[in-house]
This record gives sequence, structure tokens and C-alpha cells, in this order.
Amino acid sequence: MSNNLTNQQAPASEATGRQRRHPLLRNLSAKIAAIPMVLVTLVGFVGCSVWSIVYSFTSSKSLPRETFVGLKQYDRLFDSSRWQASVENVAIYGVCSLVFSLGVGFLLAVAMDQKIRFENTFRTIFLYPFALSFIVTGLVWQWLLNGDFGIAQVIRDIGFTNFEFNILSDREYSIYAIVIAGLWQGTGFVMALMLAGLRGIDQDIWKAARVDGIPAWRTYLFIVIPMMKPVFITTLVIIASGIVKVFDLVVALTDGGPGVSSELPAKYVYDWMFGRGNLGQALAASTVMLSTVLIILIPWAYLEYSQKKDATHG
Amino acid sequence: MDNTLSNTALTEPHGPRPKRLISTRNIVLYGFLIVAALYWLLPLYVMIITSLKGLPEIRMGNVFSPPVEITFAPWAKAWDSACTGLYCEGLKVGFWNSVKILIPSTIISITIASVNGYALSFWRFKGSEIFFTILLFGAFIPYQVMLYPLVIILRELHLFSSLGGVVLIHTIFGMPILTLLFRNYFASVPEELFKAARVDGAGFWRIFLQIMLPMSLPIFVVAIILQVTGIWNDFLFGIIYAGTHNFPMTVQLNNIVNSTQGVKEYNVNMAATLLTGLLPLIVYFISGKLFVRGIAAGAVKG
Amino acid sequence: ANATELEVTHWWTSGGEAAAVKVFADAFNAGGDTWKDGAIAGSGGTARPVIISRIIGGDPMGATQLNHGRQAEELVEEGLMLDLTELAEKEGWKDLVRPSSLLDACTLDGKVYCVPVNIHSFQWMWTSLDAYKKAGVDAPADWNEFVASAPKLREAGITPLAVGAQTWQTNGMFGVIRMGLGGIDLFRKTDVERDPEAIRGETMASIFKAFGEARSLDDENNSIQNWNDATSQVINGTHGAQIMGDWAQGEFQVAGQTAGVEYDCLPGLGIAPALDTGGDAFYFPVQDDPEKTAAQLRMASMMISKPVQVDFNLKKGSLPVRGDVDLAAANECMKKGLEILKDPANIVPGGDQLFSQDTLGQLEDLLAEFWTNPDMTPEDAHDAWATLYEEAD
Amino acid sequence: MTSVAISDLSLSFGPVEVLKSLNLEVEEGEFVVLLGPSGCGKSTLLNCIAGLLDVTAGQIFIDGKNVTWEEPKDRGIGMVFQSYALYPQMSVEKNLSFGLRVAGLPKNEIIERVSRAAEILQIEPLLKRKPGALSGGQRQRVAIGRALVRDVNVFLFDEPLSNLDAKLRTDLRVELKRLHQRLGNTMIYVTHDQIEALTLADRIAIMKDGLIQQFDSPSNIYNNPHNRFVAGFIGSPGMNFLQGALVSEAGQWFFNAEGLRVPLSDYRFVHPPQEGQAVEFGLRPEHIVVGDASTTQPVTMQVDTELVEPMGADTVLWTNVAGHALTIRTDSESNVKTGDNINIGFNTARVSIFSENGERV
Amino acid sequence: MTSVAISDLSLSFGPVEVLKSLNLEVEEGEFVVLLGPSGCGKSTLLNCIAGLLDVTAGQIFIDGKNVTWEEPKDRGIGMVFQSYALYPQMSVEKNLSFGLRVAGLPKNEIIERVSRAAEILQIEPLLKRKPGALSGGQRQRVAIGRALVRDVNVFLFDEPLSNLDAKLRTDLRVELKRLHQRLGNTMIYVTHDQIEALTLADRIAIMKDGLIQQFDSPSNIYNNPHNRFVAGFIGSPGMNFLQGALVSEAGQWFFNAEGLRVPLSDYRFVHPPQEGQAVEFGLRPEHIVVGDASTTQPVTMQVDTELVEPMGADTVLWTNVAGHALTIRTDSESNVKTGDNINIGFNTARVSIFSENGERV
Ligand SMILES: Nc1ncnc2c1ncn2[C@@H]1O[C@H](COP(=O)(O)OP(=O)(O)OP(=O)(O)O)[C@@H](O)[C@H]1O
Ligand SMILES: Nc1ncnc2c1ncn2[C@@H]1O[C@H](COP(=O)(O)OP(=O)(O)OP(=O)(O)O)[C@@H](O)[C@H]1O
Ligand SMILES: [Mg+2]
Ligand SMILES: [Mg+2]
Repeated sequence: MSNNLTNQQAPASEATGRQRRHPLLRNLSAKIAAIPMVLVTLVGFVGCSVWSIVYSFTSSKSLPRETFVGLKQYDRLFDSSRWQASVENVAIYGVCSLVFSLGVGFLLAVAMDQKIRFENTFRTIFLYPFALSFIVTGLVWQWLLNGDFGIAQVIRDIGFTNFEFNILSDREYSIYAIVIAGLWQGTGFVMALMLAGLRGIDQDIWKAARVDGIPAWRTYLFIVIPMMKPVFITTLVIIASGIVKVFDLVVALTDGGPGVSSELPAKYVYDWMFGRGNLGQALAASTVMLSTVLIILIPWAYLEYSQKKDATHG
Repeated sequence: MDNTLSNTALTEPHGPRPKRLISTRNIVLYGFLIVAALYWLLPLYVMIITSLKGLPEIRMGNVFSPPVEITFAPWAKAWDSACTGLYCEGLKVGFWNSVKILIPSTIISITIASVNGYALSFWRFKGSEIFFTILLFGAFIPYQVMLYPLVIILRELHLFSSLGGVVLIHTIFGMPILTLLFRNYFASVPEELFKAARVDGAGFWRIFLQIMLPMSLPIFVVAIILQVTGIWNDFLFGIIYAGTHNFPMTVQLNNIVNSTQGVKEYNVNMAATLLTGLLPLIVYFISGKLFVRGIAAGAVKG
Repeated sequence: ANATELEVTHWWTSGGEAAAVKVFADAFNAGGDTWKDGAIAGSGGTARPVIISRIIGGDPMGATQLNHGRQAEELVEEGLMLDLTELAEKEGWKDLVRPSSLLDACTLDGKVYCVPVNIHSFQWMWTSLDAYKKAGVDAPADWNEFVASAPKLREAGITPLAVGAQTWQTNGMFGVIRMGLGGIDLFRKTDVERDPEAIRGETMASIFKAFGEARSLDDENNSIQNWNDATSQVINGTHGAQIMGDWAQGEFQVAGQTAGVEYDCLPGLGIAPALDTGGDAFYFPVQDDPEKTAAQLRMASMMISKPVQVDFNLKKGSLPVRGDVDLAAANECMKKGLEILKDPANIVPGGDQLFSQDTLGQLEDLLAEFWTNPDMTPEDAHDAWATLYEEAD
Repeated sequence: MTSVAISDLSLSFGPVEVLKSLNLEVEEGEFVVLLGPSGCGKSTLLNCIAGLLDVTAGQIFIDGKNVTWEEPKDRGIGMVFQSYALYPQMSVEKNLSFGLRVAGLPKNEIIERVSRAAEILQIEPLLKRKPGALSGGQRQRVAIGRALVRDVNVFLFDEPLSNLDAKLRTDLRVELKRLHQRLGNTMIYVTHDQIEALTLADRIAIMKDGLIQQFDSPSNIYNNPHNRFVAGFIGSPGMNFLQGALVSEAGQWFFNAEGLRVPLSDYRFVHPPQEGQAVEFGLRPEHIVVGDASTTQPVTMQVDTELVEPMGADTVLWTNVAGHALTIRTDSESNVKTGDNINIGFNTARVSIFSENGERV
Repeated sequence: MTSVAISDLSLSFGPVEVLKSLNLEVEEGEFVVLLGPSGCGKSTLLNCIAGLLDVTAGQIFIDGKNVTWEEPKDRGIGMVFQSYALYPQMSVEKNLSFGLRVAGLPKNEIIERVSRAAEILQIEPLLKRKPGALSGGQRQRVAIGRALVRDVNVFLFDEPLSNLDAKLRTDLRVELKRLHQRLGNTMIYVTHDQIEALTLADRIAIMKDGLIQQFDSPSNIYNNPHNRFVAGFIGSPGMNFLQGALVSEAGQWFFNAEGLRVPLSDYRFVHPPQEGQAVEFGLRPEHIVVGDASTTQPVTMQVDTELVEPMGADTVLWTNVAGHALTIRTDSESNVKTGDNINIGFNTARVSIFSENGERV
């Protein structure tokens, strides 16, 4: 290699190029443009979370007060049977809506992907509830599930006169009413995500599987689904963030009843924060929710991140 | 080329494989789709027919039976004269308020989120990924937790009870998911395009406005659909942060649906419900195809 | 006076309630000001966050309904509520308002911050005379008769008890049964004095037992949420009775029914004629604009004025807070109520005044659970209830 | 024996007719390459053979059996795809054995077949890896292995090398050829890269617009193209074409163009030429001799060099003769510079002449 | 005059050092090709020159000016990308003028420059079209045009041809070369395709692992590789390497390998050889003469043919001599068949010998 250049640093002295920029000033416009995001994350998300954690250790009533009481709010929270019911319910609701919206959403997407006729029509039908508010969803399903004049009545009219179907006022099953309505609203969106994912699969994979004589269902199960991992993850994030926050739907559909049988954590927080003027209790509940989310998300995010790293190196 | 083969066996299979229209596969496939479609359509059907029935008919008849006598009075009432408290002006006031909230909120929240996604894909700086991660966690924070501190923040900004306030709130709460969408989308744009523009001397904003924006239509469609439905259907933020003169349509809907004046006017409720949902529904009917395409164009990657 | 617009938030949206609000609005407008109605439907749970946020957030409304008592305490402490003391002294509210506990509830550190507008008590049972006629049974005169008549009603296809599923209704119902079966003394012991012996005592145990038995009286598949929907069931005669506060009266009235003809009312379940004196009050958040402050005072004065009190309470089905009004126009039930109120011994303070919303919320949850969960024994419920009472603040 | 026979095959996508009554007969053990420009229907044809597309008309026979309506898996074919279409989340071993397990073969049979394929392809050390952790060449071998384990007589390849870089492509081409020699199955190979076609094929089928233009051995395709399309498609740099006319003079035919007159003494006409017939005169760059050696050629002339392109072993000269562009390929030893006027020569036995409709004259 | 000078350039992505104190000096008007295997840092180097990556250490001079910290637009460079990176929603004209409009040039100046570039590249009829409606070759021209209008002295190309098919690649290569001759600017061109490098470059810089291995003219790189990597990287099919040792006998050096003994009478050593030194003996496939002509060569031997690969103009023979694989490139006229035992010959003046550490001996 020619090394004469190193002796020839002369040009450096004669040319006065621009100097190296200070690290803070590099990418300046990008940093300026990111100010809203930085503010929202720091002030909005981090700030509010810290605020709520701090005040969860106080006995604040309607207004935040710095009267620290240690873990008292948490003791009470974990003793509360309503909180226990809420946690149990969110688990049921979460598992059911995850399983069914992913399951049904995927099945629908698969069906839609079979080069069917009227694809546009079907897609619109499955997707439209997503456009409606939970208030609407709650109202409609409250009606349809009404044991006196809803679907149950129709079935009685058909001739099954003893038919009883009234999950709205059955404390064992009222949470499933919420599941049904929630699925009605959200599955279409999952289907759209899944459909997009399916359309992204290399057509050659299908051909290879056909040549190999692998039946369609096995191709889906063992080849396509594993390939759609990123889609499933995006979907999961969206569904899961919805589950944690579900509130309007319960209020509109059962208002937590009968009794406390369909209460959910977000409603617990809301009720105590506003209706019942015990901010400390509400914030303790929300802190528990938040830390649960973090406990689930952080290892997952870590796994995802380290895996991606491996992939680029491998 | 030799023609011997074609003569050999016309009795043997030739031409397209015969297809039966009514195959088991088709029965299962369309059966499943139709049953599913019925489940999804049932509520809409009930809403529509109920909204077209008179009250006596509702009380006597079956929920599912079509109206004997179609009346549009409930629609007119819901729009024009349904009461909440003292006012009997229906949904129409709220409609325009909703539009007033919807337009700036959608525009501003999407603008900011798209700039975020763009900056996070092409102009990473130290720590930008950390902010993004926090932002994603933000998607999981229940709204209620932030309601209170945000009231105080907005008060300090003198934005409380104003259009600006509710726009800001929608921007904040829309940011996580929208930023994720845009970031994933821009990640699929070839980096060379960005480099070419830089060599051409374009800076942060010019690249964004003149190069990236025009090619991001699909993802903007997705973002717009998500925001329009989300913001239009919002009740809580509208009623708390928007100020009385800006109460969105959902507040009136809630009032109409939740207040009974003697007999519950189911038909009016349903009409009000449908009227409220009309705008997002139309958006969906028009752009459903673009929606799926937009999602496929990058929203679900990574 | 200058015409000033004041926004008033409240959650009175049912038929009778709206009619009553109109009385206020008309009276206020008649004074040359403008009443801007800010109704938020769906009970206090929906409205309260909005109201509190707006006051804290610096966009206070001109006036707002809040259950008086401890709910507003902190807002008052923060200096966010208008001090009405001057007006109150000028108009001599202290002497007018009866029972005096109502004004006490509006008073903090000797200053008055709210206007009580009515007296509500939960201690009523409403029966449908139609339903009993249909079933061929005599209408009950008290709770015990009602329980006894329940099987007959069932035979006639009538559900004895109408109950809305919201938790506060169950809680209120329990309070009524407690007062009816336990009497005023027990109530004072438990709720005012918080006497642990009374709280865990035999009588309470039997009350829980009775309440437990009452669980079988309502719809098995009750799908009704709102109290007024339950009232409609009684009005329509599909249900025998409802335990609900006197505000239900307004619904009967709107439906054009007359006490003693289509329906009947039994204060204190017909056993112990006592009334708790809850009620509604209006607060006036502090405003920057002195014009508005003046209008607020005008409104406060209007709300408690004689003719408005009469009209308003007739519509609302509640009792006026002034002892000096003539309620000749009052109906049967109201008269019963007025009669009882005459003896201060019959008056007990409302739950809002005795407990924090926090504790009330916990009680509500407990009783709602007990009501809907047949597996929960009265003993368990009693124990949990007693614990809450012991820890209450 | 005929291994794959296609008779009057047509295929339309809606109104678009992609294959137009196409006939093809492949002998057993033959390596046939389908070569043609993008979009000419090569993949479509291959998919029809594999049974992945339903034909519109016609029949397909494999090993004498009419398989027009058979399922792909029952046709006795294996297929390798451009993107390899490996199942990304399965190990190489699983990739190879998945089809067999689905078919319900006994375990030891599966193990045996997989290990035999792995041995042939030398991928034993990779069996536990996932496709993501393989290089392009290794992936290709796995893809071939998947066809191999199926124990079929006909292999179909759809541009299996087009995703790889030049160097790897060369190596894998050789490997494929060796594999074919070793296995002896019929192979049908789609590509649009002529080097691949020429090096691999026993016979090449040149396709255009859903029709086969010529089906012949590589050397025939190269030296004796049936029509102008085939002539122009094969060869890099491409054949030189000069526009002109045929004229006869004293029983001797000449090719006449502006400023040019080439005696066609050595050209073998396949159709009787006509006086004045407008033709194109095709001459391969590598059939032109440069410098002193050119004097020994039947036809000689002088050309102007416009550009010299050294390419390692060869050099390409871009020249001009009487206004006609002429590309010449010569070895790298020639010292021609841009601007030089040089002598060239060629033999008309090696030219191709096409009539106006593109057919060889 | 030096056009682009790079001095001690280093660049790391976090812990990974991609460029390692690299030096390079490009003369004005030179066409320099950066050639190297994938991942060696070619694009990274180009991006550093363009100012699209911030260097870790070192300096970059363009036209004598230190531009190490300049913005890309101020460096006087134009760049053409692999995927062309045309702005998809702008017409060709807009694509060309975008940079000028950003720079705020007067309107008529912009129009003039665009039309000049369009004329040079012959894309005037395309100016109103969008990139989506252009063929690969047209797109490339537009991409070049975008650099052209900027009126810069240095053009940077990052694999501008690698997305195209073989035929188009050949054509565009020639066009590029012509353009360079016409414009006379400095061009730095990245590729991993050696044919491109050999045909286009005035000088080639062979890169490996972030270091330049040899920076020399194409013929020197081809005939006189400095080390084994360069020798093996250039040439297709690749150079044959035989393992063995140097031995001397009566003042004459020999290359000794199992079953082979090659006299090195014509080889010019660059370092004094040592007795018994382990070496690799490199011989290009195209430097081996086959058949009768082989007898005239200084060294002759007999080899077994294992595979014959006809490639149109040439044929590649994969042969074996005493257990050593030997690839031979010959013209297509030779009639060698698989299995033939043939005579070959070569001249040791054209071989390359490398010591164990890879340096030329
Ligand atoms: N599913 C389809 N629907 C409609 N047209 C199609 C479809 N598949 C292919 N075609 C059309 O059929 C023609 C032949 O396509 P085919 O894929 O066989 O080309 P090819 O020769 O393999 O080209 P390439 O070299 O680019 O792979 C093309 O014009 C293509 O546009
Ligand atoms: N942004 C980055 N972060 C980390 N490593 C990178 C980044 N960009 C490139 N590299 C690494 O730097 C090395 C050189 O990359 P570069 O793109 O310069 O290679 P190249 O020679 O252009 O290869 P190719 O021929 O494949 O384009 C590679 O090992 C690559 O993995
Ligand atoms: Mg193809
Ligand atoms: Mg590169």
C-alpha cells in the first residue's frame, strides 16, 4: 500500500475545513423535532408514573397530599375482595380476548386469504365494529344479551320455551359478556393485521409446501404461523395494551355488576380516584397495574432486543 | 414439434382440472365466513331496525323482527331534539364540536407522531431508542393514572378546558402506537433514498416534507383511520379537557342514552348511536381496503 | 342587575329530576340571568370526575351539584369554593334550614360553602297497588307483610322486588332495611357513635340474615342498571315493590300516577318511621369575574328562596329544606314525610355526612357482592361489614 | 424414454394468455434449461409442470403417466425455488424431513433418506442449524436436498441462482452440474441468465411470449440460432446485427449494406435467398479475428476503435465500420487503443442471416 | 493533481472497526474502482467520502480542501446508489432539479443544467415521467443525471449495476465508460463484481476487511497480484492454487507438489526464494493451453477431464492432475469430453507464487 500520504499531510494545513461539531449540536434538527416526544415521554409517561407511584404511598383523598402512610394503601388493596375480583376478571378477560381474538382473527384472515369472492364485503363487515365507540358496543350488547328480550327471547320464540341465557346478570358469567362484546369490537382489527401478515408471506413457501405434500392446515400451523412472529408481536402489543386499559366497555355494559362480579382494575382505579375520593388507594392500584405490565414487558423486550442482536451477528 | 401425444388420449385428463363449485372446502370456508359475518352483523341489524321502529312496536315485538311501519322520527329526534337535562337539541350541537376537536387533533397528533417515526428511523441520536421504548411502555399506562396530573399540567399551560388542551391530550395518548406505526413504516424505506437526499443538500425537514411524506400515503391512511375513530369515539378526554363549549358528540350520546325520561326510548337511543358512529363507519367503508394495504405496507413489520 | 350566564353542572337527567332543574333554571332566568345547563347523565360516577377536574384545572363552572358532606371538603380547604357565609347570615339560613344538620354539612370552620336544596331520604318503600290487585293480595303495610306476600306475587308472575344493579342502590336498600328492622337507636349507635358492640351485635346479625333472605325476592336475571328503570317496573306493575329514596316519587308523578291509587309509599318500611336527611347541595366554585360572583350569590339566594323551594321539591319529590314553607300542594307521600320530619327524633343524618365516599364505596361493594352472591353467608357479610365500620373514617 | 411431455399446453390468467399451446418433450436424465426474458412465462410453465397452477388446456405427462390433474406431491417431482422457500423456523434436518413425516414414512426410512441427501450435498454439519444461519450456497443445497429426499425422477428449478453474487453463482453452477451427473435425474431449470443456460443444459428451450422459439443443444443454439430473437438473446456481448439486403452477382450471393459488401461464399442458406431481400446480418463479437491473424480469414475489413474494454482474460472492442457499430471480443494480449484503426476478419460460415420476419435465411 | 485524498481514515460502528487507518489517493479524472468481497467496508468508505457517515479518525480531502467535517452537499461530490434511490413521487425532471432547488439556484440556471444533463444522458423524452415508469437502464441514467447536474468534480457510485440483469449490465457498463471519457471527472466506483472493475477502472483498489490490499491498474492487478487474496479474488473461474514447496536444484528453482514438479525458469521472483519454503502456486485457467498448441509451452503435463462446461464463446474444463484440481479455460472449438485425458501446457512467466503469509514471492 502506498504510504506516501502520511508524509503528505500538507493539505491539512493549507485547507481550512469546517471543524468537528460538538456532539450535542449534531443532528440538531432531529433533536429539536424530537422535543415533543421527549417531553411526552419524560413529563407525560415517566412523570405521571412517578407521580402516581409517589402518591400511592400517601393517604391522599380527593386531592393529592403529601401525607405518607407507607404501605397502608397496598395492604388495603390486596385485602379488598373487589380488587381480587378485578384481578381475576382481567385475567379471564385478558386470556379470553387474547386467545379468541388471535384465534378467531387468524382464522378469519386465513379464510379471507383463500381468494374468496366478496372479500371487500366480508372485510368491511368484520372491521366495522372497530369504528364504533365502546359506549355503543356496550349499549348494543347489553340489549342483545338481555335475558328478557334479547337473543334469549328469540330462541324462546323459536320454540325452546325454557331457554335461559342471561349472562349479564349472572355473576359467574358476566365477565364473559364483556369478552363477547370486546371480541365483537376488536377481532376485526386483529384480522386486518393478520391478513396483512399473511399477504407478506413468500408465495414460494406455499408452493414448496404443496410440492412437499404438506396439507394446508399443517402449513399454516407449522410454517406460516412461526413465520408471522413479528405480526403476532405487534398484534399482541396492541391487544394487550387494550386489555390493561379496558374501562368504557365495562361501564357501558355491566358497570361492574352484578355485585362486583365484572369489575376490572382500570375501573377500580377510576372509581376510587374520582367517585370515592381516595386517590392514594387508586394510585396504589394503578401502581400495581403498572408494575405488572413492566414485569411482563421488560423481560420480553429484553429477549426481543437481544435476539435481534444475535440475528444481525449470526 | 411432434403431435403424437395429443392424439393418444383425449379420454385421459386434459385441460383444466374439473372443479366442483360445492366442494367440502367451499362449504366449510363460506359457511365459516357467513356465520362469522352474521355474528358481526347482528348488532348492526338490531340497531338499524330498532331505530326505525316506533316505541309501541318495540315494546311488543321481537328485537329481531323488522319494523312493520318504518319511521324516521327517532333519527330526527336523536339528531334534533333529544333531551339532556334542559336542552333538547339532540346530537347536532355535539357533531360540530366533535368535528372541531377531530380535525386539529388528528392533524397534530399524526404530524408529531410521523416526525417522531421519521426521526427515529433516519436520525437516531444518542438515547432516541430509550425514549421510544418508554413511549411504547406508555401504551400500557391506564388513562386514569394520567388524568389527574394532566389536569394540573394543562392548568399550568393555560390549556385546560380548551380545544388546545384536548388536542394535546389526544396527541399524547396517540403518540405511542402512532409512533410505532410510522417508525416501522419508515424502517422499510430504503436508506439510500435518504442518503441521496442528503447529498442533494436537503436537511431534516426538507427530506421529511418533500421526500418521505409523499411516499407515506399508506401509513398515513392507517394512522388517520385509527385516530379518526379513536378521537371521534372518545368521551372521557372530551368531557374533561375540552371545555363545555366544546363537548363532543359522545357526551350528548351518553346523555341521551343514559337518561331516561319515563320510558326508555330505545329507538332514539339506537338512532343516536348510529348517528354518532356514522362518521367513523363511513371512513371504514370507504377506506377499508387502503387500511389493510397500509398495514401490510410496513405497519406490522418488526 | 347585569345579566350573567352561569353554567350549572349536575347529573339530574331523569324525567322528574329534569323537571325540577327546570324550576331552578326558570327562576334564575326570570331574575335576568342565564342558566346554562351542564347536565352529565349517568349518575354521579360519571359527572364527579368532570366536575372535580374542571374545578382543579381552573375552568370552574358557575355552580355545581355535589352531595354535600365530605366530598367537597378538600376543594373547600383548597379555597376553590365560594364562601357564602355573608349571604347565609343575611338571609338567616341558620334559622330557616331544617334540620340544621343540612346546613352543618355545608359549613366548614364556621363558614358556609353550599346551598342545601332539598332533603332526600332513602327510607322509602314504593309498592305497586296494581300488582297486588293483579295477584289478589292485600297491599302490604310494612316490610314483614311484604315478605310474607312475596310467594303469592310470584305465583301471579310478578317479581316482588325491583332492584337496579348499581351498587349504591343495594347499599341504600340495606340501609333502609337496617333502619326499618333495627330502629333509629341502633342506627345511631352504629353509624353515629360507631359502638363496636352494636356493630357486631345480635340485632345486626339478624338484620344481615333478613337482608340475606331478601336476596331471593328480586329478579333472578335482573338486567336493570338504573334506579329509574327499576321504578318503571313498579310503575308498570310487573314488580311488586322497590326500596328507593323519595326521588322515585318524581317518576311516579311524571308517569301520571297518584299516591294511594296506583302506588303506595311506606316510609321506614312502614315499621320505624324515621328518615335520614341526605340531600343535594349546590356549590359555587370561585370565579375570577366579580360579575359572576355576584350572579352566583343571586343563584344561591334563589335556590333557597321560598317559592323555588316549593316548586322544586314538588317536582323532585323531595322535601324542602325550609321549615317555613307551605306544602299544601304536596301529595300523600310527601305529607307523610313532612309529618315524620316534624319530630327531630325521627331524623338521622345521611350517609354522605357520616362517612367518607371512600368508606361508602367499600360498603357499597361489600353489600353489592353480598346481594348478588348467594354463596356469601350473612355471617361473612356481617363480619366484613363490621370490619369496615371499625376502620372507617 | 420420455420423462416429461407437455402437449398443447395453454394457460391464461383471466384475459392474458401466458402460455400458448406449448409442446415440449424432455428425455429421461436430460438437463433442460428454459431460457427467456423476464415475463415470458418460464415460471408459469414450470408451475404447470409441478401442478401448482391449473392449466387452461392441454396435457402434462411425467414418466408416461398423465398427471394433468394430479396433486403436486403425487407427480414425482421435486422443486427448488428462487428464494429457496426454506421453512425459516425449522432446522435443516426438519426442513428436509418435514415432507416425509407428513407422508407418514417410517422413522428409520426418513433418517436414512435425510442422511443420504445430506451426504450427497455435503451438508451433514449443518443439519442442526436454522436456515437463517446458513450462507446463500448452503441454503441452496438444503433446498435441493428437500427435493432430493423425495426420491423423485424430475427436478424442477426456478432461477435457483439468481439471488446470489457472481462468484457463488459460478461455484454453485458447477456443483449443480456435478450433482446432475451423479444423480442422473431429469432436471428442468428456469433461468434468464444465458451463461447458466449454456453451461448447464443438455438442451435449451428458448422461450418468448409463452412460446418456445428453439429447443436445441447449447452449441446449436449458439452457432445456429433459428431466428433473430434467439440469436440476439444468446451471447455476451450480443451478436452484431447489420441491416442490409441480399444481392447476387454471378451466382455468388452478397450481403450489401451502406458502405459494406460481404461475399457469402461460405454461408449455408436454409431457405433459398431472394434478390434484394432485406435481411439482418448477424456476427458474433467473438467470431471476429483482429490484427495480423485476420488476414487469413475469408472476409476482411478495417474498423475504427471507439472504446476498449479490458475484461481480464478478454478485451471487448467497440468499433465502427462505415457507420455500423461492431463489437469485437478478443483476447487481452491485443494492444488495441481507443481511436486505433484496425484490421479485422471473419468467416461467413459462422454468421447468421435473418429475414425481415426474423427467420433464419 | 490529487482529486480525492484519504489519510489514515478509521471508522467504527461501536466496537466493530470497519475501516482501519486507510489511505487512498485518487488523481483528477481517474476512474477508480473499489473492489472487494461483501462486507469489507466499500460502501462504508464511499459514505465517508460523501460525508454520510462521521469518521472516527483521519481526514478526507477533496480537491485539496479538507472536507472531513463538511456537509455532504458542500463537498463537491455527486453520488449514485445501488437502488438508484430516485424520489419515487417526483418526475425525472424534478428528480434532477431537486438538489438545485434546495440550493436555491436561479430558475433558468436550473433549467439549463437539467437540459444539459438530459442531453448528455439522452433522457430528454423521459423528463416528465415518474421513476416507476422507467426501465432499469433509464433509471440508472436518471440517477447519474442527478449527480451530473450538481456540476461536481467527483462522482461516487455504490454498485450502480448490481440490481440489473446480465445483458443490461453489459450495456450500461459501456455507457458509463463512455460517459467518463466524455466528462473527464474523477469517479470512484464501488462494486464486488470483478468484470465491472476490470472493464471500467483506470485503477482498482482491492479491499478486504477494511484495508486496501492492492491499488493498481487492472492489468497489474490481474497479472501481478501482490498477494494471494488479490490473486484469488480476481478472475473467473478463479485462479488455480496448488500447495507445495520451492526447491532449488543446480541453481534452478522448482515448484514441488505431490506428483508434480514445475521448473520456474521464467518466473520473476520479487523476494529471494528459500529452499523448502512452503508456497502456493497460482495459475490462471485461461493461461493454460490445451491440445496440440500446448507442446509449444515451456511446461507441459497431462490431466484428466472431470467436467466440461461450455459457456458459449469459451469452455471451462474441470480437470485433475495428480490429485490436484485444475480448472482450465479454453475456447469452444476444443472438443474435449468428460473423462478425456488431455495434454496441457503453460508458461511460468504468467504464474504467481505466494508464501505462506499470502505475500507474492
Ligand atoms: N397470478 C398471475 N396473474 C396474472 N398474471 C400473471 C400471474 N402470474 C404471472 N402473470 C403474468 O404472466 C406472465 C409470465 O409470468 P412468469 O412469472 O411465468 O414469467 P417468467 O418468465 O418466470 O419471468 P421472470 O424471469 O421475471 O421470473 C407475466 O407477464 C406475468 O405478468
Ligand atoms: N450501521 C451499521 N452498524 C453496524 N455495522 C455496520 C453498519 N453498516 C455496516 N456495518 C458493518 O460494516 C461492515 C462493512 O459494511 P459495508 O456496507 O461497507 O460493506 P460493503 O463492502 O459495502 O459490502 P456489500 O458489498 O455487501 O455492499 C460490514 O461488516 C457491516 O456488517
Ligand atoms: Mg419467474
Ligand atoms: Mg455495499
